[in-house]
Amino acid sequence: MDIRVQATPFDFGAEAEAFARGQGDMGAVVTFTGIVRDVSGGLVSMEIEHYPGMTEKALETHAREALIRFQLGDVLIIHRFGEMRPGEMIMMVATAAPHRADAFQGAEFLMDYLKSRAPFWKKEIMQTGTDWVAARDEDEDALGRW
Amino acid sequence: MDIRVQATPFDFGAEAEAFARGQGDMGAVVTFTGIVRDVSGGLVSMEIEHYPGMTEKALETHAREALIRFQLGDVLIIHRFGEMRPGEMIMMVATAAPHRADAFQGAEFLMDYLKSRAPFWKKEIMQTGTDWVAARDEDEDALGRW
Amino acid sequence: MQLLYFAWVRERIGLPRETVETEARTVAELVEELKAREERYAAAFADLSALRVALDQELADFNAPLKDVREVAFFPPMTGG
Amino acid sequence: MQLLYFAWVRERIGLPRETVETEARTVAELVEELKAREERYAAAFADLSALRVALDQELADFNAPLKDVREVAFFPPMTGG
Repeated sequence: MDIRVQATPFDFGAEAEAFARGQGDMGAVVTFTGIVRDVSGGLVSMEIEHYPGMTEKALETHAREALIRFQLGDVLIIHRFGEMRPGEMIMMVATAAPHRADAFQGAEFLMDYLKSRAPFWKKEIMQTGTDWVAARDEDEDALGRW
Repeated sequence: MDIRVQATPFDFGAEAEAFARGQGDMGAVVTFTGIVRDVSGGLVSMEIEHYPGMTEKALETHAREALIRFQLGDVLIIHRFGEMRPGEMIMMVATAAPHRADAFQGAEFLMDYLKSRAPFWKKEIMQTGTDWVAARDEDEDALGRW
Repeated sequence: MQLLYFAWVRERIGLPRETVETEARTVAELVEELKAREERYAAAFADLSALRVALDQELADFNAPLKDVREVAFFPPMTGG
Repeated sequence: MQLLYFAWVRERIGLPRETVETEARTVAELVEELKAREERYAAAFADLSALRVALDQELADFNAPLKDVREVAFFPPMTGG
């Protein structure tokens, strides 16, 4: 289990490769990556605020629950904070399991919890002003399935 | 859309990175990687036979369906054939979508179809002999959800 | 007791953290005390349904007791990932 | 008509492909012809529920017609991924 909360960029390819290579008898590896996207066309950058201390604790709690619940062999979570430009990677999770259904479910579970239960807040810096990203009802609803 | 059926190994990290980097306004990228695992402890290698021509067609059909059905921005499928040792990567899929639910569903759909509808057959070369891997009922059942 | 504010709660109140002396027994009582202090607090806490609270870095309810709590954080619904 | 065999079907029959002349109207009729040829074919086609068939590289049923079909492939259930 490896959880990192950091301001610096991470190398998605190298992290994904190292994670997959490190798996002994896990046949299935799933990764998810979130990328800053410019939906409206005027995004200059995205700023992510977090709650140092609580963030790490929350991610660890959810990672541990995923490990047990989906019998994962390993979990990796990297989440950045600070300022990022469109196209930059915000975060990634990776899961490894003997079978693909567990690896997929573990990654989706982690993402659903990370979205709505880990203390991160996104602010969009637009050409015309700034705006805190509103939580989406469907993200909260997604937790209902677990 | 990029589909490759090849005997040579592929560089998972580099492929995943290039795929994620290439996405314009897709915020979510999911990858799945299948790795040869030695479940029983006596596996020397895994040999994958395929049906040249039909394999590419079947993968393309499923990739196109996934693109439309889950409104994906892009799909990558790489599947190897020939002989592979434990720890080697057999295949990968990657999906990109504006939202994570579609990227996850697209990747799971592709994997379910690839498992049971693309003409690949696995043979295990054990220290004690060889054995064609039997299709699992749960893989066939998994298609029922789509 | 240490109070922490994040995202637009921090911006509305105008500071990221402060130390307060309080007799409040629950989060809700603490919020009432803060609202009574100044207009910027009243504005930040006007709609509790748009807010979340964590006690010593664990998510909690607004009616949770404050006994032995050292750190209270107020923030909007989270938007990570 | 070109016949292709994969995985253990190929191993039991002992060859990967062959060309046959046939009057069979369906896959099932073709299978009966093959089974009548030699013991190794009878063995390979003993249990059709363990087999799949593709006509011109598209999955098909055993009762599918063979009219205009150029390539018939027999193989066990697929195990990719």
